[in-house]
Amino acid sequence: MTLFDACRIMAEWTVKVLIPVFEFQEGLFPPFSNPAGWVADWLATEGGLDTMAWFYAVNIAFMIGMTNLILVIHLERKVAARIQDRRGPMLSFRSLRELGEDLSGQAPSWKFKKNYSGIGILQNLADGIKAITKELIVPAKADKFLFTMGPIIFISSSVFLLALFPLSDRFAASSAPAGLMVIMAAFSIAPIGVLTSGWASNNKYSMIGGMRSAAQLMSYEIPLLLSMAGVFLLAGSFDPVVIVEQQQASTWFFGLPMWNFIPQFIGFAVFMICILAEVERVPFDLPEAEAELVEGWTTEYSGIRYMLFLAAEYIRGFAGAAVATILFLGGWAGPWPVPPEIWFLLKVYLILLFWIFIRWSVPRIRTDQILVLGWKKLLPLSLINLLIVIFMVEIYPYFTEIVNLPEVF
Amino acid sequence: MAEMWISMGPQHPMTHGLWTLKVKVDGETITDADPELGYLHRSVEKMGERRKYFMNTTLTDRLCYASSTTWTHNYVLTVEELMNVEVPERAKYIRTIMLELQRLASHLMWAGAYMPDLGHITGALYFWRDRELFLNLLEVPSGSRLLYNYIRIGGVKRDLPDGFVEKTERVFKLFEKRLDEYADLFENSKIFRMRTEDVGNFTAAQAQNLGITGPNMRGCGTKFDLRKNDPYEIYEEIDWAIQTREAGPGYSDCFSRYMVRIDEMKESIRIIRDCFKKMPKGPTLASAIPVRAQGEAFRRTEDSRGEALMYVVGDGTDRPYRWKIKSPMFTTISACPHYLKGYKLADIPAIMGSIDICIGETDK
Amino acid sequence: MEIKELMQELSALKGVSNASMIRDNVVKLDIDKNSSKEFFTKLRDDFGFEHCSLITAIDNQPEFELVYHFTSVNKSVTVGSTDMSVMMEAHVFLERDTPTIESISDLWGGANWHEREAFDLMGIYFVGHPDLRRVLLPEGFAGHPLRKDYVYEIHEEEW
Amino acid sequence: MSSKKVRGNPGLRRGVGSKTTDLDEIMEDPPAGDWLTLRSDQLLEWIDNAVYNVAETTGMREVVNRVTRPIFNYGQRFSPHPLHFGIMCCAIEMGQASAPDHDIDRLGLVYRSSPRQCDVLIVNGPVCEKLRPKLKTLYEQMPEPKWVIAMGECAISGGPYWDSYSVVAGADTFIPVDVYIPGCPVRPEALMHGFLTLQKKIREKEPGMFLRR
Repeated sequence: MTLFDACRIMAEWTVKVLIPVFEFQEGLFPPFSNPAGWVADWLATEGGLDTMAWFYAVNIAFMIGMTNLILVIHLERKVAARIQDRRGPMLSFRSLRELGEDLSGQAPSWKFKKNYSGIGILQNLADGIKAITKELIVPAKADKFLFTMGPIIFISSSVFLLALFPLSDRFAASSAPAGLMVIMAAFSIAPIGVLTSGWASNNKYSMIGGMRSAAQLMSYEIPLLLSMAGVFLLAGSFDPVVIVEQQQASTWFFGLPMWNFIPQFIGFAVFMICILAEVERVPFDLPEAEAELVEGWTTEYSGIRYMLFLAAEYIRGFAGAAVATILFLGGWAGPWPVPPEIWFLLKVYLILLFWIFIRWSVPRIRTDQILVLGWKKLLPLSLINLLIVIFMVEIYPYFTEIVNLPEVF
Repeated sequence: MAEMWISMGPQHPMTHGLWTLKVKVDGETITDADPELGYLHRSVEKMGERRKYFMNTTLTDRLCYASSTTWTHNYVLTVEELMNVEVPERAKYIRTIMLELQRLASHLMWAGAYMPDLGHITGALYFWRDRELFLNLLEVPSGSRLLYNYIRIGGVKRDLPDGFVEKTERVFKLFEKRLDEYADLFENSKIFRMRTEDVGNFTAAQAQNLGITGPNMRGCGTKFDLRKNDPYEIYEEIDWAIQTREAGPGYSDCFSRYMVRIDEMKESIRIIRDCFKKMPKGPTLASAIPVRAQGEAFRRTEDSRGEALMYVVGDGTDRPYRWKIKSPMFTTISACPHYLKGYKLADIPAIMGSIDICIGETDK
Repeated sequence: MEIKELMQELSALKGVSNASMIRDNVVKLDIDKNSSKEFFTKLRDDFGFEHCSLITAIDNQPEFELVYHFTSVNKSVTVGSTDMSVMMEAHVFLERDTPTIESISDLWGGANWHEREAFDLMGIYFVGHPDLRRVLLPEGFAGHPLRKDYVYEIHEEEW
Repeated sequence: MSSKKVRGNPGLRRGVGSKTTDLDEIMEDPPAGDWLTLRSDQLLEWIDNAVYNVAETTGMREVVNRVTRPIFNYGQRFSPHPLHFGIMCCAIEMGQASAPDHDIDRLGLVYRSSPRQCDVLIVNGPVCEKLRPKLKTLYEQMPEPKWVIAMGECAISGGPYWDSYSVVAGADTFIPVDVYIPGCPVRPEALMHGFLTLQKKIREKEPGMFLRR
């Protein structure tokens, strides 16, 4: 049973409850100009049920994504702290008792030591709550409309990503035939938001950060897509489900599945570097290079806007790791006792862990160097990878027909 | 993109202190620069004229927050020359040990502050972790973590406590092991080399004319170290060598300046070990220390950042008539348009970080 | 060149008086204000003092005194067989009414900000300086605080 | 409406009586001539005022505040993000506090370089005349609610530079200071204690943040 089927059943149950409610509302008011009745009618149709089911599916995907977001941020902070020989945030669940005391009006107790002896996952909660309470500043000379639109574009396009990648073939909010293309399209909306908010802030640091971001993301789109093209060529589809199935189907020695990172190792390497640049993490975090550009294009954003920027970047990182998993690491494929969804998340977290290690152990590279790397090294490499795949898929089988070569690929 | 001025500071992660760097950029390329100081001008020189000679060590301690002992020592050396005070032999050794420990702590502070400039926060925390070792060592005889007030006119405040030598040796063993580990993380790292090599170049002749001294000058291959070239305390009797590096014939880049400081740290350890071997027994404070002074005197010492020079004029009272401080960073910052021009905006932190800025001494 | 020779050659120059050695490696002398630029040019070009260490302004009440410290980095002047680097200390006296002197920031780039500082804190005017602004104090600060006649408010009692 | 104006109500934040009890002032319609050119932010402000006033008069504000205050306060006190800003010696100790030996990140501190994203301004050194306007600007650039920690003697009273012609006698002469940490320089442990003291102060003194006013 797929996620959509489950959502469909849930939707049928909900509709059974909702229709009488709407009909009751229709009875309260005169029938003309009251949409409640129409809504009730529409919900009963197939289209209405499907829409309802989609609503549920997307919400579940969103919730899973947001849970993962908190986990990823927590992982980043804790692993970074361990790399640096520290302990990282240690806010314990006991601190919630203070919250209880305050809510119930008891006398406050002060146990700092106990508050700071936990695993620290509540730190993200505290950061989030605080961000809501902060003042939202719009600089006096900023372009107010674009200043507001920038975060909307960036954050919505990032959150959109969450609905697009499947956790397994049965657990997908959407499994469009062109799924990966849509994901990459959503990925490339973000530079517009970055450029918009960088320009609208009326701040030189923001503007340079926005320009850098645009230049970097645009120049890395090309090798990124070219390195993906090999996988598409091999699978003959943009559909994540088909790509993962193809990886499972092609076997190697001892019948082991030949995931794409083995034949297309160059493509895998290029893709990992490009996606790292695409999600703007060290060593490619030039747009928010703290040393020279203060906070880059987010310099003028305060409060929840800034927090959402940060969250959206982690969502993009999570989505990037998910795409890498689908394309090269065999997606949700794995031995039986562990469910495929868990396999998928395990692989994603493995990549994220790898990124965190990179982030906290290398310096940042320079603007001109990043462009040189992108255009002069990664682009030719991705083309070579494409040539290899074309040889594998088209030319070698052609010759095998003529001269009876062994079927390797 | 048209040319524009960008103002960095006084609150900016690049500045490592309070100063403003205005750069004119054409796209991302720097075409002009204009440093501005004075946000931390505390008028130490004027205040010194109101205080007695021995009170001024409080102010000199706070001159440079990363390397306070070297400045106190410079002042004390100058005043001792002015007053003709003979310092006991053991005090000289202890002073040398403290100076070199301070140099280690200061260079570690610099290395820690330099890493975030290149986007490497882990490096900062590693170096600061090691700096803590040396702060603990400095705390043992002086009783304070950062501003020691340990070197006094006529000697040092008190003798080294028991077990100091063994503790120091333990720290050195650990630190040397870690320095070897860090070589893989920093100087052998490809990205670190990409960021630092061939960036912020200046030649030796330029450095001498513009007043860039200390490790920055030795990064050009110039063999000039005041510990050897104008010896004070017991540097003559100790077995050590001037550390130089050069990026090419007669010029330095950020990487050579980085390496000079790493080498100097290793050399400091050698000096301290030698001091422990040769240290005699005896008193640590001169018996008779005058209060008044007449005449003028100046001494220069090798601060962690370059040539430190103090010039004191006494008029026969117990307070200095004029007290002038020469900070090596003052002239180095003034020369920054010369070594910033032509590089990228992203190189500014890499360059300005590599010259080791300390605004406390610069603004006085 | 040996340091003794240096002292003799320097004292033969125009406007130089009271040349003496105050330490093994330090030559001290007084210069006439009017021939200072000529002297400094010679000092840099002929005697190899590449580095201007410090420019100090002293308010001697009534006249001002400027003290220049120069260093020979490349050791063109030697002290016996030792490795010591030679320094030169030059004193120039200025009248209180006209505290002006020719700038040497075109000879030594490092002297630029030392002169600005002397202007800022002591009010010495350097003729020919490219950019004589305040360097430490904010623009619009009244007076030159290191002068002895500068009065300022201290908000606590002296102990 | 200029957005440079500090949006939060300082009187409310400090718990000193509210200025917003005057009905006419709050419920005042936008000026008649402006109806055609009514901008969304003006409208939002008007709605804000209206809702706030209704909540204030009906006592709804107290009820909502009772519930939201502890929750918001929880976030505020456990997530203080200080400004990455160093003045003098104490700044070195501030940096050393985040080193592995002391690890101030345990308290959830993240140093932000942009004042827009900060909650706490640590004044860690003497404030000179030339710096004072800049520091004031930095303080004003920070979003409400914000707190100031005066770290070290220099920031408290001028410290060793008490008789200087250019050092201001303490940071509290021009910005409100919440926590004073004595010491010259302040040790990292003392800085941590200062943050815990700030936490205590936020929990006890900070009023809720019901509605943005």
